[in-house]
Amino acid sequence: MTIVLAGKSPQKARVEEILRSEGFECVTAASPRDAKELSRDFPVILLGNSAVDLFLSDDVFAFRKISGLGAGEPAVFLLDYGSDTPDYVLPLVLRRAVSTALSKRPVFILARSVRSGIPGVEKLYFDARNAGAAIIKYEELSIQRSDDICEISVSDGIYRYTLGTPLLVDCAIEEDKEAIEYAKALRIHTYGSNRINEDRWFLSPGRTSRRGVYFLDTGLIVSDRLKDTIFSIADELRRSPDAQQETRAHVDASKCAFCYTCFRVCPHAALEPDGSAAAMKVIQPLCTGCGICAAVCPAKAIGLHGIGHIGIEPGSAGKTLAFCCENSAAIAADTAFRDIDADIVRIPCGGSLDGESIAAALKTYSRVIVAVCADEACRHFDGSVRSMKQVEKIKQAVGKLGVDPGRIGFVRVSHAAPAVLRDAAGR
Amino acid sequence: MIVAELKPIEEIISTIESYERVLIASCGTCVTVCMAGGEKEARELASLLRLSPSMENTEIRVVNLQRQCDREFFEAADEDAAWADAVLSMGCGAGVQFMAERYSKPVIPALNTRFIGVNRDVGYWTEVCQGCGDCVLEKTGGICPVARCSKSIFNGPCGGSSGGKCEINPDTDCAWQLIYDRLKTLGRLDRLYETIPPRDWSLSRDGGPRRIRRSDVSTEVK
Amino acid sequence: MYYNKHYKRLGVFVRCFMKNVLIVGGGLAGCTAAKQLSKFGIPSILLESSSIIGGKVRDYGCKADSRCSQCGVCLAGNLWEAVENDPNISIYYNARIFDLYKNGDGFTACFLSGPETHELNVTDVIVASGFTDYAERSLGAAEIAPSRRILTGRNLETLLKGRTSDSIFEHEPASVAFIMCFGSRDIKEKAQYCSRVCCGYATRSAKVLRHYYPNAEITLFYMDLQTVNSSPRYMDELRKNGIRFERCRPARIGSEESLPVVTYENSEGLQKKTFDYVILCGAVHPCPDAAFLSDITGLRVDENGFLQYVLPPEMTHVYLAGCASGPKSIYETSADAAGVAARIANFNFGDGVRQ
Amino acid sequence: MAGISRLQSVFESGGFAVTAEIGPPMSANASHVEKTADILKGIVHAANVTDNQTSIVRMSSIAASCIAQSRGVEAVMQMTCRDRNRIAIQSDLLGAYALGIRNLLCLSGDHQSLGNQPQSKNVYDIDSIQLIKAVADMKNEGVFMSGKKSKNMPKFFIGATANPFADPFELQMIRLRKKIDAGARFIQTQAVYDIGRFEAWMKEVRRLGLHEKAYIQAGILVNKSVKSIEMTRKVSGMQIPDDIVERMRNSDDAEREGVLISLELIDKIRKIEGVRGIHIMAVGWESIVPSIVKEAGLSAD
Repeated sequence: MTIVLAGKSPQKARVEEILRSEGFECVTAASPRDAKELSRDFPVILLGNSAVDLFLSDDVFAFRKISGLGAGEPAVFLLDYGSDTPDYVLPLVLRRAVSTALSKRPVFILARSVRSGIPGVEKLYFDARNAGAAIIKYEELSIQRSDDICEISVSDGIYRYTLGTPLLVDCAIEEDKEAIEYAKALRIHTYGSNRINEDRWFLSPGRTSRRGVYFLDTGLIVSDRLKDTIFSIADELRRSPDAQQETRAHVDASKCAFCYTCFRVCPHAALEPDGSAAAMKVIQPLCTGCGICAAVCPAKAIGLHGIGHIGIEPGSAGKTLAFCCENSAAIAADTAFRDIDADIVRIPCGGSLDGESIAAALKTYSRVIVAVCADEACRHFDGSVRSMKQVEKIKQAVGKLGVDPGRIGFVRVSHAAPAVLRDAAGR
Repeated sequence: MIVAELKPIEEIISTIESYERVLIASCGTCVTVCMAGGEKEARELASLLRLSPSMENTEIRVVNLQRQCDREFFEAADEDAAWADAVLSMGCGAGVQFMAERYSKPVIPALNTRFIGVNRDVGYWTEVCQGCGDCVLEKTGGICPVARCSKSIFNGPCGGSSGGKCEINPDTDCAWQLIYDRLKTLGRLDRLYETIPPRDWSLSRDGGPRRIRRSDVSTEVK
Repeated sequence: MYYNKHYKRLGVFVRCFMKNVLIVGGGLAGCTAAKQLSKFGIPSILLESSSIIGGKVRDYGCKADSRCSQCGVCLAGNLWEAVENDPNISIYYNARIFDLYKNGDGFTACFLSGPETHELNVTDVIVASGFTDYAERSLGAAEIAPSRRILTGRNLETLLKGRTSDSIFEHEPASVAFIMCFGSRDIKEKAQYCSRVCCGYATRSAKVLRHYYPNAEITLFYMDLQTVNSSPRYMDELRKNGIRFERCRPARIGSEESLPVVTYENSEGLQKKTFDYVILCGAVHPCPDAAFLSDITGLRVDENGFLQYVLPPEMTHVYLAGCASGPKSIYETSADAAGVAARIANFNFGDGVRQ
Repeated sequence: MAGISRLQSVFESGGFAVTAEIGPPMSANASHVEKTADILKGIVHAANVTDNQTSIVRMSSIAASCIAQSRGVEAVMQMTCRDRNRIAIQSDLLGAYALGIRNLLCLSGDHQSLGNQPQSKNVYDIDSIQLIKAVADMKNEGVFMSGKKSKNMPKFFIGATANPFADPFELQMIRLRKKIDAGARFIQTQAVYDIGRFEAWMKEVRRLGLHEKAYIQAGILVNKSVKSIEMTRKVSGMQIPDDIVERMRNSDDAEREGVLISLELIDKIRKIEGVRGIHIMAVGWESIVPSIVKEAGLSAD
């Protein structure tokens, strides 16, 4: 089985070695464009190498001076200052602190909390203490600067210390810009301008928004975890996606206006232009069946296999219809609607709901609930935000028609708090 | 592409509520792509109109036309149009008028046709052309002063340009700043030294309704 | 496309048909592994000691305030139902394994399910026996007064799961304390390790409480804080939301006039403070059967009491999933169990054994 | 009235020109213009009469200019391209000249969306540079914009505006050159607060020799209060250094401080080579103009 490695990393040889031991053949993508082409046929692992840049609090104290200064002056590594230091930075800082301490320089590590749950960190703390570094857990901290010295006053809640140092090391992360280029070419979800993966419960380490494309930032990942992550990627690649899901989108090429809307909104990069048909087509193995494309398609050219048009049976006045996202509300519905006379329409994602369905439901039901996942819990990234916007739009429109917008409810729920859904429906 | 947007729904209702049978006709080209008058919008509008208490006695049908600016496509709507008392066209202004020519019943616009524009992002369009009939883009680095300068001036910027933004609102780029930046990257700032003379607006709408006849294609003898 | 091609070439199907897996424990790890195996076409036998599968996670509540806090409970989703209805999975409730011996290439497992004894042949075994919640074990100990207002983490989870759109507790609390590292980082309890999960649990729960009760005073007593979320501002946000952090181990949690009283020491000396509710964020301790399971499976019990591999599981055909091998978050447990299932389904990769 | 304007003769005789501003009223009442003209008479060489400034409907600049001239203050009639097409512009120019108006300041005009009738349609048939060219062609070639020759064409003394503080600098300079090349004989600048930037701009003007082709008049805005300077600061294209705003804030007598600031600026501006006059904008506070002119040691005589 072939796997494509894209991006640069000093750990690349190691990644390749692990992959080979798992029975993969590695091919290297030369450019983002190359990676894009290869990603059609093979899974891709994008390597990033974000660096942790240990910089001094000011230019005056350039870090390179560290070796040139008198041995007696202490170096202070400051963590959690301004904001919490991310856990992947911690081992890197500790390693740097150990090596500094071993060069017979007093070292202080100031942290708001000592975190040891990260694999390998306990040992580093131990090494640091052995090398003579003092670790201070602070509650309050203030810094006074003069030309060549920083006066740091720290309190751990019981005692107060004052440290004078010319070497105050703060920590920041320098993202791998090249990896971002690759990410754009591979059309995986990025956040802000330069973060490839956000903390989402449904993304296991290394996974991205696109199936078959993985992202390993070897600069940030703790080395023990690298191997485990690659193992789990290898395991995943051996699975059949067919067994995983039933619903997928399909494009009716005769209706497609080739407007690229679906291409732009698909969170999983599952659509591509089919030039010969002058229409979009769904890359079946990448489609997760969320239905966002079907909801936004202005030509109604996209349908979902397994789910036809959301059929709404005529309800009776006084009855409630709940559009329930399969990932959250639909699971909670059994418990939540035990005592409520409500009809339930299961939808694959909040994003698959269009205004027409909401309006049509209002025609026959006296109350319509749209129940979806919390925004950042949405497996399809912005599906639940989209549903909220649809609801807002329809509410505004029906308000102008003289229909009570209060008949439409919107609630963010989880399967693990069903009474919230019940309250929304039973209002 | 022609960019349009749906009229306020209360305005649409006020124009059609007196009819008993209304046909909504979508258009599959520009207005579909700009998400104003395609099948999705037509169906959504239909289901919203059915909710309106003042439209209770109105029956609504939807027909999806591929294009409203070529008459052959109307055939698909003929049957439904014969049934209807009025047609609500979701085409651009051209589509509405062309439908009105074909059917001897009220044809009502559902959209406001806004401008000729481009899609900059999902759900975001900006005006780039006014169809003024005499293109000066060659002189201005490919950025149109007629459509993109609030005052359509040819020797800009005016005194209202500040920090690269137009005086009418800080979200609007000053077209002349864009022209300057563009010519600068092209190394053609010399273009700016040339005073563009007052232009001939007769090629624009000011010359009256415009028409083009291609003599090599049109066999009609004048 | 590419998946199918290679999938077939590997011939996984052929091998999978010959497998049959025994899973000890019907919690999140066991169910995830069973479901995953079923996707590969491998039948499994799930032994659950209680009358309902899902273990502790089944009662966990959502910890989103207005935003998802990425607690991972959603991973359970409709898993239980899916496992119950899966034709590839046979579930034995109220089950207890009492013997397991080698039989040819596989094992014979002897277990009780209710009053009946069963004996089945399996090719592989997954030990997913889970963990013990220290807080539950310790209720009634000398330092902890019995009180309805002193809740274990699990009690709170149940409340969170049952919460309505405007309340969690019966009464609106004016003050809530979370006692973190309860039973971990504690030499006395022979649990010097960090349980790793209670920080996330406590801080997320605190956020939900803050969302429901904006005026309540919320205090977290901690010994050691982990990074919960990759968002670097997470702890800052908590502090900004008025959640107080107090670094100490409370000496006693008593009860006066039916309200819990926490005695602790800080820089200003010994403090005594009454709270409306005290929540004990119990440590993850090894499951009580660990020693027995170690005897019958050949796994090793480590210094903290968790089970560990002696040899790579591909050689022994005994796998570990979830918290049986140490504290894990929901999300790590799920990934671990899915990984184990994949390893069973694909025995012959590369050189065979992962180091 | 003489063939050439007084303003032109002041410039040509090497004098330092002082102009002020008259804002026509939002009514048909002539007395407002008359009162302002009476204040300015004998104090300034000429006064600008604005053309529906900030797109708010006011008495037409032609009429107000006539009224001012009838009270003995020479008008600099402002003409924008916002409201008239080339037919109306040329016709108005013929009329204005016939009524004795000799100075003309050509502008683009504020966009109508800034005013109180944002629903209106704008014209911009031609822009300010094309307008300058058209007026110059009338004067020099005796032709209309259509190219048709005619006798007795208006021979205005043509002015234009410039903003030394707008970015990009290079582009602004190109436009100034285009205006002067088109036929502008005098240039009134945006209000000057930042002397450093103004000096830099003048340096470039001198390098290009533009000060020899047209007379440069620096704009001076007189602020009466802290509020007024803060409002001025928000106007697009205006730059006011912080220390000046601070001075106004910290002063007990803001009115006096405003005058002092203006006097200091005038003093500095007069020393800059190539500056040939000042244009005082005392929006709604015209009564202060005489004392500023006197205290600055300037005179219209």
